[in-house]
Amino acid sequence: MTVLEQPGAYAPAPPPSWRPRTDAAPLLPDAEPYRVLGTRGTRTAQDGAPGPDAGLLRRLYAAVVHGRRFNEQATALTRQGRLAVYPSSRGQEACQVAAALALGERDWLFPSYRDTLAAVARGLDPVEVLSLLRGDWHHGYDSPGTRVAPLCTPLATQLPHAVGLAHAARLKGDEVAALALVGDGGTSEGDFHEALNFAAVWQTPAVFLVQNNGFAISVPLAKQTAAPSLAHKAVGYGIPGRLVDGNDAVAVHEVLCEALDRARAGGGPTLVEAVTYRLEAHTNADDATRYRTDQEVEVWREHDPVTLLERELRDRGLLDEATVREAEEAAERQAAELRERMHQDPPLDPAELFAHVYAQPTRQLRDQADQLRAELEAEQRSAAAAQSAGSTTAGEETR
Amino acid sequence: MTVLEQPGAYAPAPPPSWRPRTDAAPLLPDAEPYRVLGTRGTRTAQDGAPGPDAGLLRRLYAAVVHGRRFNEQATALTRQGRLAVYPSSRGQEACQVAAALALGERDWLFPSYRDTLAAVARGLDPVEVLSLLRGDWHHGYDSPGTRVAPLCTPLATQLPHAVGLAHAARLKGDEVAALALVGDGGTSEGDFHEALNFAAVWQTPAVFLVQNNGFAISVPLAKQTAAPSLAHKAVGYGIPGRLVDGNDAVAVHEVLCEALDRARAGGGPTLVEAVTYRLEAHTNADDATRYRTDQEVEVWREHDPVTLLERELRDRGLLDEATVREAEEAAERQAAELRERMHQDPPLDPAELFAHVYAQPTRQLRDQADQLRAELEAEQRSAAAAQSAGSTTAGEETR
Amino acid sequence: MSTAVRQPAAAAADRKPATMGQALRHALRDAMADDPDVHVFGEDVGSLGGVFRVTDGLTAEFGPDRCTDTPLAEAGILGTAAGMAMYGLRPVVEMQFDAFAYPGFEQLVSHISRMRNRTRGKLPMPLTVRIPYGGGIGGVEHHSDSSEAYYMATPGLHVVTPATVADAYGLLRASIASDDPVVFLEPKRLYWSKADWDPQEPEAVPGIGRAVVRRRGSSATLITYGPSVPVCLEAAEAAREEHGDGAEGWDLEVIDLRSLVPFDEETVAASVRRTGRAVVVHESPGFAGPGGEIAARITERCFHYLEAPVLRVAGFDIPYPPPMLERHHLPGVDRILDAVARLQWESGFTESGGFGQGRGGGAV
Amino acid sequence: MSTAVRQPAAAAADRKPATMGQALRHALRDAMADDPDVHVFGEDVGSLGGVFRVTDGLTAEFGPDRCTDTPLAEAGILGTAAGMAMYGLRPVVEMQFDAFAYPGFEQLVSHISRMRNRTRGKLPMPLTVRIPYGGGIGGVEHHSDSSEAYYMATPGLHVVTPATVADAYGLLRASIASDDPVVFLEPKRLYWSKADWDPQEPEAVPGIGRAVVRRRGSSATLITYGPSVPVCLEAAEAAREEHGDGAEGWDLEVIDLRSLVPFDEETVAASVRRTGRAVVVHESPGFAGPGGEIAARITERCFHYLEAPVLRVAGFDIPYPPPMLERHHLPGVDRILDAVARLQWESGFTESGGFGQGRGGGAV
Ligand SMILES: Cc1ncc(C[n+]2csc(CCOP(=O)(O)OP(=O)(O)O)c2C)c(N)n1
Ligand SMILES: Cc1ncc(C[n+]2csc(CCOP(=O)(O)OP(=O)(O)O)c2C)c(N)n1
Ligand SMILES: [Mg+2]
Ligand SMILES: [Mg+2]
Repeated sequence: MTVLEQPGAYAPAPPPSWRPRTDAAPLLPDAEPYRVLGTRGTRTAQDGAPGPDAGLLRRLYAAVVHGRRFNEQATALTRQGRLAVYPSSRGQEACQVAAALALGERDWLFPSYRDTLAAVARGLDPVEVLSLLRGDWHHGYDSPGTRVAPLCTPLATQLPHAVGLAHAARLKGDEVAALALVGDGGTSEGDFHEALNFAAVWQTPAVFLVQNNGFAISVPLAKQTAAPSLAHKAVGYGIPGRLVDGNDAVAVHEVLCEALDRARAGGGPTLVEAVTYRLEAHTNADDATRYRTDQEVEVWREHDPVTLLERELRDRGLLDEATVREAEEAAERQAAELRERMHQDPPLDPAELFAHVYAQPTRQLRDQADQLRAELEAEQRSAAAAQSAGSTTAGEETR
Repeated sequence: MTVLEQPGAYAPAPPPSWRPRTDAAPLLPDAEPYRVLGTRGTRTAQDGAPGPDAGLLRRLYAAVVHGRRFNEQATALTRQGRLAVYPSSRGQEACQVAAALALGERDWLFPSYRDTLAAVARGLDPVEVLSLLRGDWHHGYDSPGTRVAPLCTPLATQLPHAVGLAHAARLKGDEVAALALVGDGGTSEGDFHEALNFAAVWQTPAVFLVQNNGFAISVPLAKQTAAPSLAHKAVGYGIPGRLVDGNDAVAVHEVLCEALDRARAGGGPTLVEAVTYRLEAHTNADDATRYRTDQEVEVWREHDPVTLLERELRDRGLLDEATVREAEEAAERQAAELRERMHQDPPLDPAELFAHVYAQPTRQLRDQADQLRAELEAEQRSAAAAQSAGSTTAGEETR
Repeated sequence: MSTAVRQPAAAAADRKPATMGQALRHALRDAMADDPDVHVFGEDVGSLGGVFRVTDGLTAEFGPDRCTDTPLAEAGILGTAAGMAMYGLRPVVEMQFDAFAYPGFEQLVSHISRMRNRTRGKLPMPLTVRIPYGGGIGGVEHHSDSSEAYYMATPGLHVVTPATVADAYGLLRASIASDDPVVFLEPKRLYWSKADWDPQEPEAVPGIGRAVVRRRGSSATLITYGPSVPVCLEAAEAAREEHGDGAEGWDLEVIDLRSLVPFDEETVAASVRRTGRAVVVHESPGFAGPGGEIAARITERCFHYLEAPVLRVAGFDIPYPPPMLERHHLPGVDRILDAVARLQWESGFTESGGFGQGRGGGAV
Repeated sequence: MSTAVRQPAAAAADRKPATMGQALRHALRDAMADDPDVHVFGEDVGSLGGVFRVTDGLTAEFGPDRCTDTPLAEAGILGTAAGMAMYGLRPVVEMQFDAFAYPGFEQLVSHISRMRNRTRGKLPMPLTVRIPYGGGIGGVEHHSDSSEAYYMATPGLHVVTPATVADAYGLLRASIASDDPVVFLEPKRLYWSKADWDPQEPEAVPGIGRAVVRRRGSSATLITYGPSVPVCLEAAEAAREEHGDGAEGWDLEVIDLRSLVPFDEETVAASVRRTGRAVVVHESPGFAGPGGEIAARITERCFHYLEAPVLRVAGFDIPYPPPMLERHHLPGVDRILDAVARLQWESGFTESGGFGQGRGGGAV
């Protein structure tokens, strides 16, 4: 059996018989980002859909509260010299958390450097997640075990990986979908284009979530694209494009679940654009005042993902002070634990530099490992010598 | 004055105030490729537009007749060992000729390896145009002088060049547009994506003509894309997409002229998809029977660009036998001249290998040029020695 | 300055001749038959069988899911291959020509070569990137690059290149079986080279990382690989005869490296210590090409055995020439023998200080 | 094994200190002021002034048409730069980090480097590609590559890299003025290095293609460039003192190559002929790195002057390490002095045959 049969190949007939392959209309995103939070009156009236499940709302709430605290803690760790760098997802917690919770057990997540929170919300050990940004190794968690690919630094390069993995799973007959995260800036890279095209042609069970947070470092979206929306790019690949309020955790979760279900069922990929905003600078090392005003940020603070969700829960009577306190305390506990663990120096072994380059180190690498070992031993010996000399002197002095 | 002001930047306001930047509808291509030839009755009735100008029809006719003959001649030259390889544009002459004739004097053309005919139709010396495929040098004509960029082999890489050149012209205040040609296969490359995005964001006076000839070597369009049409990709960049019958020289010419005029006037780029068909194999070295049937080709032969145009001229009473004969004789003359000139060995100078690598050859290149010169002199000396020895012997023998 | 391509000695017999292209096809076929996780994909590898026909018949035998025509996008091909490898498959991808692998450079260098290291072995990349490379077939611009220097300089990749029909099969099987990414460079102009080789009983060859002495000799060592191996063997034959000013013939040893990474220092050093002289020969431009590394490394290990500096005969430091001029660029027999002649055979040269601005300076 | 970065001797004075980053910014500014055809563009070069602030203030002074934020796409940046050069502009583009230039590799290698050659000089490519490179700043994965080997192996490119504040200005001006494409490699960890340098009267420096002896010496020559220049100068200072088993200090010569292409054979060969011993030092992985070419070339030209093989001290043959381990990877003073110590100072070593499987074998 082949999974690669082309759904409705173009008729090779010449014009006028030739027609576009499919109707573009159903692929186009809505004229307005999809929202759930705060729309209860209008929406149920409109489409009769049941409101979001209370359990889900509570889980999302606990996760965004934790996520907000996690972002704060990680940023603090940069100031304490415990992280080399941290790209905060403050303001984007709804996307991060919804992405993690939308995934099925066997689904894979393909995050970028900004998506630590999505990995943590999926249940990964935050210290392992932060390995790249701490700098003790390039990557800290067990990817096959967690079904979370390494945090990816070269922009958009993780998208073809997601497509390949999902394609491989489909070839093997496994019901696995891949969710790949990318920024608005990343959509300009060739790899974005190539990945979406491969996925569309192969009907790969991959979902692409663009977190459009308004900026690629300093470059605003208007200098990144002239498209009506990034979701409109979907039609150029022949896949559906969805536009969603990225600060509405419930809406993002719903849209992603739908897309992932469709993908697993063989319905092909989806491009989702989540409109959101990066409330902090690009990373702790960036200076956002160089390219945007406080007023602009202020407007987005009014649309904060944590507040939006909290308001909904309160409106629906699902949130009492005890629940709030409980969520906050849990977040605080986790932050404290993270802080404490991150203040311990990570185990480092210079020999690892040579251990994983190939399945078997080459002769050259073995020689180099030997060389480094010898150097380090010499270093230690002279340090020890200096110390014993020093302690003798010290001893003599105090004598 | 800046040319880079963003036309209507996104409002950074959060949803629900946030809306797609522009209405996508006007950017979407028509549901059917635009045609002119053979539609006179219907079209004038429908939109009251005047029929195509008789002079233009005649110029296009002469050019496609010549183009067809040129393709045949060039293919013949491969069999005679006078071209290393030839990718024929037979079946695509309408696109080639229309592209050349649509260009203004100062506009630039960015052709691919298949677009020799477009360069020839623009008036370039065919022998110079064929240099790459003959193999005497990589490129044979004066690009700045002719405003035709080198025939480009790495797919889609010429598109960002076109964007850069048109952008530079605009920065300098020159009214210059660039027309870049690319195949259906080339649209899958990252460079296609990046070029169109740059052009859209910068509102560059560039027009992109995709000659969708159904195949990328052996790979049919259905394995290349799942999009409704390639023209639908335009909306993802926020530029208009046009769909045109690529075997209808008049329609292609009209659509390109419109797009180029708009570009020069500061209206930004356009993506045009011309639906056409490659009647011959990918190149003389290819075996098309491996991937397509004769029946399929037959259907397209019925929609031949030369016949379509000829029929129109006859229908409109613009073509008498004398004109036909005249066009054919002119084509024949040009083919004969080409054949004759291509049968002369091109001048070759091995020293050129080192002459153009840098503005000033490096010391290493000078040494290498010396080395090659010495080798060639030695070769000549020993050949001469062998010959004089040989002629002596021969002389002795006949004595 | 001949650039004619001849078969290695073993190929002279004509009983059951197979071409290198056929041997490669057999290797792919057998690897796919033996292991359902082996997937072949790339541009035109399906019904066309690839532009060099190396994948001919694979889609017919294994179906389009196992041998798949991709959209035309090399970064996409390499990137999806990486993803497939992450799920446990063993992708074998084809780049259509050397220069057309460049669009995928970032995926190869930033991901494929580093994924195992990044993940401490959790996500190995058992994938093979087949790249037809080199010139000598009259290809137009961008169709004749020798790009091995780029891959050699990228830690984490293996770089393998066969010169014989048997090695084409054996090394490709070994590459596909390798748990590490292999850039498998196929010398274009040897695709049609023939040898007596039986697909039913493909002869065993040494593994990846082992160089082979293709011809024993005592005067000097020619160190080479891929498309230049037959040329060096031809040069060695020519060198046997008398030459120059009535001097005796040279008895040249020829080493086929077979894999540039890992580099087999032992075999090469042992030979050079014996002969005391060496010339590295390759088609790739000389400057910052493979020969620099090889010469430097050999010199480090054999300095006091060397009677002369290790010389290099390489392509010039220029973009690959157009078809009608390529014969001037490719290292041919005469150019190799010229270099051998410059290995300071006169005794006066062995004195310290005797050699300086000699002819050797600008050879590559 | 210190990896501390110190200023070259000239920088010790503190009268009007400027950083290398500032000197680069002045070079861009002055080039733009002098020639309206100079256009700067890339990711974040506008209001942000680049992540290293090298383009700070250019948009404010020259407007967004002259210093332009591009969409995020490196092939697009290099490809449009090529097109702009075709129309007579002189683009100066910034790649944000070394590894993020790889997506544009095809445009650089297949077009920018070859366009002049392809068009017989009709379409020169007077463009400059600025790439911050190398490690030592605690950058995470993909932010510390030394990618010079790739560019050196590409005929048609110049490869230039400054090590001093004055050179940063002078060489960048020369690169922008060059009618050929220049890959201008900016050593990241020297961005904040300081020297006494006056933007009003920038001192004249030798042009592209000229190496400079930064420190005179007689014992051996350290050949280096970019980020390793200060380290070598430090090593040379340390070598003056007594060391080892009470042996006398070495007087090391230090050569700063300044441009890898064109490579200044004369200056280097003259020094090595004088000292008879040489070590090449760079951060890039050793295997198939710049040092191989340099060592091989020097050996070809100076064979009979050499008392020992040219050794190399380079980064290991591994992907660049994570921040907490990078100090082990970077060539530091101790590792350089170890290599110098292996240059066969004992007279016994100079006998032919005395050196073989010695310590030098696996140094790089
Ligand atoms: C290929 C590549 N080019 C450049 C960079 C440098 N860089 C890191 S983040 C960034 C901006 C990314 O913006 P976006 O995709 O919108 O994601 P965000 O940071 O906003 O989440 C840039 C240019 C990179 N990481 N990879
Ligand atoms: C980057 C790159 N990859 C691969 C190739 C090899 N190749 C040459 S032509 C071709 C097919 C191109 O198809 P299309 O773009 O539809 O143009 P057509 O040949 O049909 O005019 C391929 C794969 C190439 N030239 N460049
Ligand atoms: Mg962003
Ligand atoms: Mg095509």
